[in-house]
Amino acid sequence: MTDTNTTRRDVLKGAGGLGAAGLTGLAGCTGGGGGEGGGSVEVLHGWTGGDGETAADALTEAFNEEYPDTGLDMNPIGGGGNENLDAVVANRLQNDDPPSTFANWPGPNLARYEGVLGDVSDLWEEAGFTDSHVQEAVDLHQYDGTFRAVPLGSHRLNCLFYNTSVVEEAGVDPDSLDSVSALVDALETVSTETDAVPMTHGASGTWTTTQLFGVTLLGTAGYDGYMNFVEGSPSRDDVQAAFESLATIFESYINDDAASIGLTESNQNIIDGNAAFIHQGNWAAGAYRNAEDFEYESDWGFKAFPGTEGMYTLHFDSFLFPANNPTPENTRTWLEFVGGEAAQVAFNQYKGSIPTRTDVDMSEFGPFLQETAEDFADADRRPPNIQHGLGITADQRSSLNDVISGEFSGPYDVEAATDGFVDAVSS
Amino acid sequence: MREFLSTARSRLRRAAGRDAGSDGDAERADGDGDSALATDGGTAEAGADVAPAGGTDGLLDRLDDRFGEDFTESAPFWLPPFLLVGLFVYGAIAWNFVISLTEYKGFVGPDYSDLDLDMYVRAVGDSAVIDATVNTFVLVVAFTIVALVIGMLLAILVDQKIRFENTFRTIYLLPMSLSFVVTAQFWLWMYNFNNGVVNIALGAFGIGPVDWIGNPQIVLWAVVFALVWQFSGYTMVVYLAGLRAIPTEHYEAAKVDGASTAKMYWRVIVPQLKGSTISAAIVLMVFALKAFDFLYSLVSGYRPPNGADILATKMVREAYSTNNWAYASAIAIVLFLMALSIIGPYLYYEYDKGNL
Amino acid sequence: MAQLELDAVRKVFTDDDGSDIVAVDDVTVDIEDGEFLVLVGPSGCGKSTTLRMVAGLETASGGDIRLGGRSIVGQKPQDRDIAMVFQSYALYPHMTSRENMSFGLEESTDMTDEEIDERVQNAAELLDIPELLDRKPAELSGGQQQRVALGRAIVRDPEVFLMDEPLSNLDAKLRSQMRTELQRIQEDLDTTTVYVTHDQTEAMTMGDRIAVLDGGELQQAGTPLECYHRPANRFVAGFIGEPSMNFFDATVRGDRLVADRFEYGLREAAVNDVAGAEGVTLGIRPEDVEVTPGTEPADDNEFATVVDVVEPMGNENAVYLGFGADPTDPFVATVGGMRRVEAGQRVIARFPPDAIHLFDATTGEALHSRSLEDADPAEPRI
Amino acid sequence: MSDATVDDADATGRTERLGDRLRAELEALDAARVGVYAALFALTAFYLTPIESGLVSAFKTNPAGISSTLPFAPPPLRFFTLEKWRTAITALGRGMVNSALYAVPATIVSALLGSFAAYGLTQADWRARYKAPVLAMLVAGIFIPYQAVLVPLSQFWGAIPLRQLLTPLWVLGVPSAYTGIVELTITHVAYGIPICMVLFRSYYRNLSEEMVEAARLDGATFRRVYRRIVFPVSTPMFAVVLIYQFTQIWNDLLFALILVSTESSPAAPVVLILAGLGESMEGQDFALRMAGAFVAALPTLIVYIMFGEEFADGVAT
Repeated sequence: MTDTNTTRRDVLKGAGGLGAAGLTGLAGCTGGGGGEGGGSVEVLHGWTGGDGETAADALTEAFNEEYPDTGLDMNPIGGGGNENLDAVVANRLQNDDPPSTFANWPGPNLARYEGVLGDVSDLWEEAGFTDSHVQEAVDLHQYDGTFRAVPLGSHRLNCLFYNTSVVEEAGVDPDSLDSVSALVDALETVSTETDAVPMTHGASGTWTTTQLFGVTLLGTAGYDGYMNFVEGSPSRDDVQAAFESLATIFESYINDDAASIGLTESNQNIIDGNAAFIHQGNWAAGAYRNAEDFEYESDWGFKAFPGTEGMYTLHFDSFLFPANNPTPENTRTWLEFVGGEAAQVAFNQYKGSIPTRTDVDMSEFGPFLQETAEDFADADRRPPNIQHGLGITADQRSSLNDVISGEFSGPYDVEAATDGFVDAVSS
Repeated sequence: MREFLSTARSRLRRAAGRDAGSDGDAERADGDGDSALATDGGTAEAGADVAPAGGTDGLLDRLDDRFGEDFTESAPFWLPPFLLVGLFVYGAIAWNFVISLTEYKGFVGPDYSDLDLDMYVRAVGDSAVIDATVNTFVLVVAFTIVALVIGMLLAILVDQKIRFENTFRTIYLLPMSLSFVVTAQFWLWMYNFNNGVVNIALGAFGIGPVDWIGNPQIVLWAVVFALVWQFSGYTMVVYLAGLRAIPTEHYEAAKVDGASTAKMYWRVIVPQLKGSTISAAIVLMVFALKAFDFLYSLVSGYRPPNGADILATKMVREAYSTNNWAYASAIAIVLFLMALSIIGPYLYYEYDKGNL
Repeated sequence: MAQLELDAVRKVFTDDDGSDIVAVDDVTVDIEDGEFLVLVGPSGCGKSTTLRMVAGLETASGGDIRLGGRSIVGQKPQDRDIAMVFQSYALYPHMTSRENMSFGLEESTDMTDEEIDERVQNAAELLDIPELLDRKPAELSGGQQQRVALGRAIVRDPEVFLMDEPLSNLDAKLRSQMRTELQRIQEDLDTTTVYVTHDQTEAMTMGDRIAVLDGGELQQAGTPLECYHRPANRFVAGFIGEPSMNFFDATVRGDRLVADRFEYGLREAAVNDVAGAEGVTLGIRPEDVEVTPGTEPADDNEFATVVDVVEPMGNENAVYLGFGADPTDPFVATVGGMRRVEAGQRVIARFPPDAIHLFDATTGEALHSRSLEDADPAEPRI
Repeated sequence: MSDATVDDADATGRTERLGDRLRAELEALDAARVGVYAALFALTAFYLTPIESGLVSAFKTNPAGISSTLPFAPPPLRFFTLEKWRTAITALGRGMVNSALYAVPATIVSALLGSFAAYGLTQADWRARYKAPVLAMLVAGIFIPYQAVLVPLSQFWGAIPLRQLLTPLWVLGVPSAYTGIVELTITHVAYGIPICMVLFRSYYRNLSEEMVEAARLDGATFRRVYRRIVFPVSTPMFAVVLIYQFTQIWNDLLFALILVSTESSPAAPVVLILAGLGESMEGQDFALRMAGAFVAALPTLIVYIMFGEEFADGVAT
């Protein structure tokens, strides 16, 4: 089996070389062969629009500047969240035609790629990543004790954003909200005092709800209760309490069209002043930055999701290293670059995320991200998220989303959803 | 006349390269001439006479003896397509079944040495699969029935000797030429919560707005409605052909018997459309099973709107989103069995009618 | 040219439920070289199946078919050097008449295009259709299509022509015209021909010999007049002739036949022929019944009858007669078209003793045929 | 002069006749007739509304035009734009080429093979009890849900070194993603055969049996009979099958999704690109979606409008 693989790859490589020699500039075959393990590094990622695209462009530029001799073939695959990207990766891995590297999440998420990821422990060692990155990154990029990927940046997930003028109109002080029940009270106040939607939600996909469940559980059950859930021994009462809070919010305080809109439209409600609060990862701030006349603190604000103060729900954007790599040496070059300061600064400032390195000068970042980086550094706890791969496996995540789809998308069956969630993660 | 004919015959013979001789001579000459003429026949005859033992000819003859005269001669026509279909359809289904018995997931090839029914056990206990099965059933049945009824009404209306019949027919069948993907775009916009035609139209009557796609209780029916829009024209065409096949005398006889128009259709015409109904229903059910394309396009992703997950979408999601190949294969087998429960009786019905 | 022999040919179809249906049973006919044989019989009698077995379109279940002394059973149709004219003509709709006629030569010979062209041209002239050669079948009338179909068979110059009711799709006038023409062409080409029809006029007028089939079995093979005047059995007697022969069941009492309604005196020759038979069927052709006005029968070959219905047919009248006053079960007599006969009229019907046929009532086999004083049945003169 | 008079008389005669006919028709319009036409027009509105609403929306600006006008109203001038069409054509253009690259050959080959199979299974004389299962399997092939074969199909195409076999193409500069187009072609051929076979079969069963027999007696072999008689005679059916099959293949998403995977691929067919069009980080762009829908539907719409009868024949069988 390995033999045929090698053959096919060799042929492809040959074809690529020929293509490069004769017909440079044609997709898929371009790039200058750079000696052993050479050929362009083919990078699959899903940043095809908006700030993601800008960030990816910045990343490409930075790479070409630093490694002008190494070919880079950025292959963005958009659509459906990261679904299409994942499908393409899956297809190519299954056909034994892996790309050089692809963007994905580390942590238990790596389990789905069991058997097809290569070892980059030596790289971590040589580049000193184990020292320069936060401990969680060091832990979560290993699978079976060896490093499989390199992080590029981190988003924060336990965020609550608000439209300043709406909360002021309602007379709510967001910073005073320190528990989920306080949040619910504040939503009630917004609902009675203003015409705005208290909390905007875009549930056309299930992932936003699963993600909201994550922070709600963290907010109600605390770090330990949350970690029990993530680690496979959930307390049914904790889960139920979280769902009850969610049900209260969904039944009374979200927008009418929540079920048919996505994150983008939902977030637009904050920008337009149609809604008071939204929970999202901090990528939501990218849209605020791009909106005209919508400034941090004067127009929109941020606080940690009520009850999760002092914590930073962790997320990583990383590049995974497939075994049978078509360009092993150049891929390593790419990964070393990704984990370095230049790449992390270039990418994250546009993406709205923060570096995973602890030694990065944040001066080029905006005030919001600087604040986020401080929170990150100061956080007491950095629990892994559940919807974006760090806390649970892909299978479990899929089961959770099935449960949300089946039991918790209106009407909200707290009992059934609780049972479903507990079953899904219990080991 | 006779002279003319005999000269004609002589000319014919000359054309065939023979001398015109006396009748007797001509007759004798016939034998040679004919074998020279029918070269193919001659060779085949010789072959048959010698009856070679064992050779390919013998094998082919034996095959023909067993399966029928033209078996080997027609094989080049039906065998390649049959093998292609056999490999890609039936071979694939068999392989799919074997995969469903493994534990295959992720990217390390299936282990065929350890086969069991675990995936089926898991499917039976998976509430998402059960929901999807129920949704599939509801979708198939509701869609088929509604499309049949609407299609029949359309056909009867169009069959009223109306003017511009072709134009009406063309319009009603138009959506059928669109792909599921295109239809999904149109109906996503039709069902838009804030500014879709449906909600605006209902709003005129003080109803709504209704969250057609977002409400899990409604979305399946909204999907059915959109699919009916797309395919009722197809049913119309099938029924129209059926109606046109009924002799006018039947209408006239019913009229003479004093039946009202409604009675006439209900008692005389509709019962004669049984064949059309069966063939249309089968095709509609198959379309319904293919609703994957539509649901995928609604959300541009593997997870359809809540409440609209069917086996087709669940299977593809399990396979290509979470890479649970074996589990997806097991779901595919369930779906296949559902399809089989529809087509099995249909094929038997066709066989019974002598159409197979 | 060659002799075609059918030797105990059988065809058995297996029904859906597994039961066997015998379509053709032990048919044996020898068709002489150049002979025109008409296979005739009611529909479903197996005549078409027999023809198709000769063509190779059906496989014989038993027996042998020999062409020029060589068995052709097991050969594919295209290898038999046989041409067939179909009822529907079966012209290739996308080809011109010329292409239709060339097709067989192109497929079965290695003649050059020029040779083929010449043959087609000759055949077209023979059939008087050269001007139709570049038209497609859809642009031809039924009669013209028929000629093209014929031409397609002729150009092949085959061992045997097979014709399956080739005239049945033509209107009456064209049909009789084509009948004559076909006969002439066959006579001239002198090709062995098997012609299937259910139309007994065609059978009588066209064939050198006719073979009458019923229920898959050969009833009689002989010249048309033989079959007409010396039918081998009651079926042939009834099938050949229009209107059909009249039949009366009777028993033999010495030199008399006793039927339900009448008694009939037999001549000596007839008495000898029926010796030993108990039940017989008396047959008499309508044209042999002599009808004279009157009420009193002169002898035991005459009967008092009443005219029930008269069907005028121009040249003759079919007169339905009932015995006595009873109009049920009438029998038919034909009388000259100029004679005036009216329903209800009382007439004397005479069955001339030399014109009667007698058949065994159980087997239907002919026991006695009419005498032919002025004609030798073996050498019919028309 | 006299001619002119005649013409005039003719003209008046014609008008009168037309008037008479109209009057007669109006008189014939009783309540039931009115009801029938009312229903027909209401249904016309039902079938055309989604298309009309999509068409007008495709000319509107997003989000301003889309959200501030009625969805079925034509765009007022200030919201009118052709930009969405431009974007859609740019986005879908390569997809149209890709779709055609497999839809056209797959249509032709599956129609041919379907015709072969139908001929071999209708006109050939071999035992029904052996023929029936072959037929049944081919007919049942129409109704198999694609899901039942997807996983093995991925496995199969993954195991076949197709990319290796097609190396000459890549050397010529064709992106290697076009392997997916070849896979799609072969897959669609295999899955298209059953329906093509059934369509041809119903046609061949009605062919004159005597015509085929005549050809065989004329000395043509089974193969020659197809080549010279059956194939030319089935031209009308080929029109029907090609049109139907082209629409089906062009419109199918699932195989394209599985074998090409992503609209980002250079080989992405039009349906795949359309499925993800107008949905991005900036939100749903319905105007773009509608423009894209029309662009993607264009080939099948053209086929439908030009060959409506054949299309109807195809679906009715």
